[in-house]
Amino acid sequence: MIHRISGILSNFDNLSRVYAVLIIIVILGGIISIPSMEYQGDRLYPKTIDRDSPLDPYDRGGEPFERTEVLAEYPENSPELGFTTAYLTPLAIALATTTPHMGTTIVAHPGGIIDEILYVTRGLDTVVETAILFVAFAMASYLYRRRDDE
Amino acid sequence: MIQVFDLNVEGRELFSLSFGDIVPYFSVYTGALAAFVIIFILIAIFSLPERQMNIAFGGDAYYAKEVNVPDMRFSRFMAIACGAATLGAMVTGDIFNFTLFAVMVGITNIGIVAASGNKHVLNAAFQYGIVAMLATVPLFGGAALILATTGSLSIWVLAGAGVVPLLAKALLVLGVMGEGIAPLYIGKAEIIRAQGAPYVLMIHFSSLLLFLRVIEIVLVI
Amino acid sequence: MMKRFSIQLFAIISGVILVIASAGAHLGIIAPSLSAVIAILIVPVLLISVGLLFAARLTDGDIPFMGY
Amino acid sequence: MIEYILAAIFAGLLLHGIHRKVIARVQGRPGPPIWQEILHTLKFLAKETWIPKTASQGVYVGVVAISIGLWVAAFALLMAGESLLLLFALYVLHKIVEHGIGLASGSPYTKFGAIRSVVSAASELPLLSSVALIYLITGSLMLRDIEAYQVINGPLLLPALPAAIALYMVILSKIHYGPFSIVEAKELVSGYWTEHFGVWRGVMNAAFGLKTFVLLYAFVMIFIGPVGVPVALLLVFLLMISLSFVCAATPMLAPYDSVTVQTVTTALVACYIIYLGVFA
Repeated sequence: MIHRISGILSNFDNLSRVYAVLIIIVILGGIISIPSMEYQGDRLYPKTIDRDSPLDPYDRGGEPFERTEVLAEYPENSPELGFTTAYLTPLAIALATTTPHMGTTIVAHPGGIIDEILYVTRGLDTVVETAILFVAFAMASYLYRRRDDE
Repeated sequence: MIQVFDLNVEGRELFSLSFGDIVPYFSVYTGALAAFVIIFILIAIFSLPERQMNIAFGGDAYYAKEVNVPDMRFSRFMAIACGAATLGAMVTGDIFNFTLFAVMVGITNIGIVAASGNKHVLNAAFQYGIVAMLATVPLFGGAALILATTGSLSIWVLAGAGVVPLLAKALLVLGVMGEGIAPLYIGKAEIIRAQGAPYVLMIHFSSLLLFLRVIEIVLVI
Repeated sequence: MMKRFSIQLFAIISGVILVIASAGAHLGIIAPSLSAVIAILIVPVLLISVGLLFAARLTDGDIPFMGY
Repeated sequence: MIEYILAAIFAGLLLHGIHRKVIARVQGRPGPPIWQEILHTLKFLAKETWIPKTASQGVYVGVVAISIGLWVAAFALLMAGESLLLLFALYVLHKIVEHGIGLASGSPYTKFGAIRSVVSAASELPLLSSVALIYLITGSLMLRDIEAYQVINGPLLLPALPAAIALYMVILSKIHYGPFSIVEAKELVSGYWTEHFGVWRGVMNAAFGLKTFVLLYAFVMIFIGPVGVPVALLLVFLLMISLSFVCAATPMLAPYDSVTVQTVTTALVACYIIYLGVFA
């Protein structure tokens, strides 16, 4: 019995599988406990979510800008300049008008949610995030250049 | 309101630095850990890597592998970055900041072994990289849950209040396990066959320290 | 290379510091925590240099490198 | 301070000697004299000392210094009654020492010892669960508070029995010749410290003697309470003999099996903690 378990654990090809099973167990246990949690939104941006909007989870509500001070090179290309949705690509606009369940994915990751909410007061976080990107970039460029050498 | 240092978990407060919403602090516990990190960063900076002994197949001969200098420089850079990230994770007083540093440790760990040419090592590093990416979900998810249920991410505010749900704590621990100790080290052991003692040592070192810090956080909040 | 003299110096200085630190802690001149920190930092120096001193008559204090 | 440290090192080395003697007697051999390990250490200190040419010099020497510094720190912590969590941290950092010693020299034997030490990092986990359980029961992790609690409520040994078992497993996995000591199995010559000789070996012997003493003394301190130094030393001695009996009667497990056994122990204690936390 012990031997069989250790046989599975010793193969690192199973690594991601073992880890995924652990996460699934915790999350299944966690889903049961969700009703006991309370939402405390004091420090988050106030927002009223309009469930009918095509941009549902990303439509932050609030006063929309009517006019911005930003000068655009080609104003005709960005008719919604100043809105949070100013930069939707044609594909994103098409998605947004057809279904309320798809949109940009910036907040699809839990980290993205915190970022979006808390950037104002948390300078160190932005520094660390940039550092992570920098490290990733350094690794990528190193690997790429090494391939060139060989 | 209960303070962090009234909790009898980690000893007296030595020093704290207010830095916007993020207040890093040293207690006896985190101070000792931070001192160790600094010692290991110094070792990584000043120590040259070892030369592994290899046995020539089919005979009694053995030879020492040579150290490839550009690869060594890259590993050293990554090891120092890893040490810096670990130091940040040790002293920070904020949960989201801690998770960010943990992610940085995870990515630099892969960077350290990226210089290795050994196929098995790179294979294991690939598997480990997948787990490290997976692990960001529970890690940030735990932080997001804490923010949503308590309205705060600061360890100072959360200390002793007992309002953080068990799920968030479990997710945090699981996330650090993924970033640092890939479950039971099955991937780690292979990764660590790579050459370069002070740098490879840093992989192990950073994940153990992350684990120690997350235990302190989970006990305090 | 470390010569015998400098090893002796290290051993004596670290030993004296350690004795002073513990005596000071006993007499109440030095804070116990400070004495503990000094002990943690200096004890490795003391033990290694005393050991090298024992071994010094074999190599005249040098730490040569063993070649493979 | 220094006088206590030296005394503790000698006590720890004496315990190692007793350990070897008891194992030998259980297995029907005469065994070495009990002061053998002290002689060993002194002998190593007087031997010719080198640094191997292939080694990473900084790590090779630095890690030896760190190992002795680490356990002096742990000993100081016990004397000051500081945080149990910090003792746990130092214990975990000892893993780095094993690993660093193994990696530093470039020899394949020590490398394998180091890799096994990484694999068996699960041996730290039982200590974590026992720390958590003690925190749940006493509400404090300061050793002095734990002692004060035991003065009022009696020894923790019975209420925290799973924690005691977990800590016992932890000590067992660090002791020489035990069922879990895969890092220094004989197929790896001496495991991770094969390539450290002379003064380095002597200092490491001293550090490991101190480690054994600190771990056993911490066990007595945490689970029996303040009983005075002579009784505590007697209890440490009895504990060591019980450990020796276990070591003498069990074979060494295969590396991954040893990890699995330790993980399962942790999981069981964790289940008990969750049970306590939720229902009690």
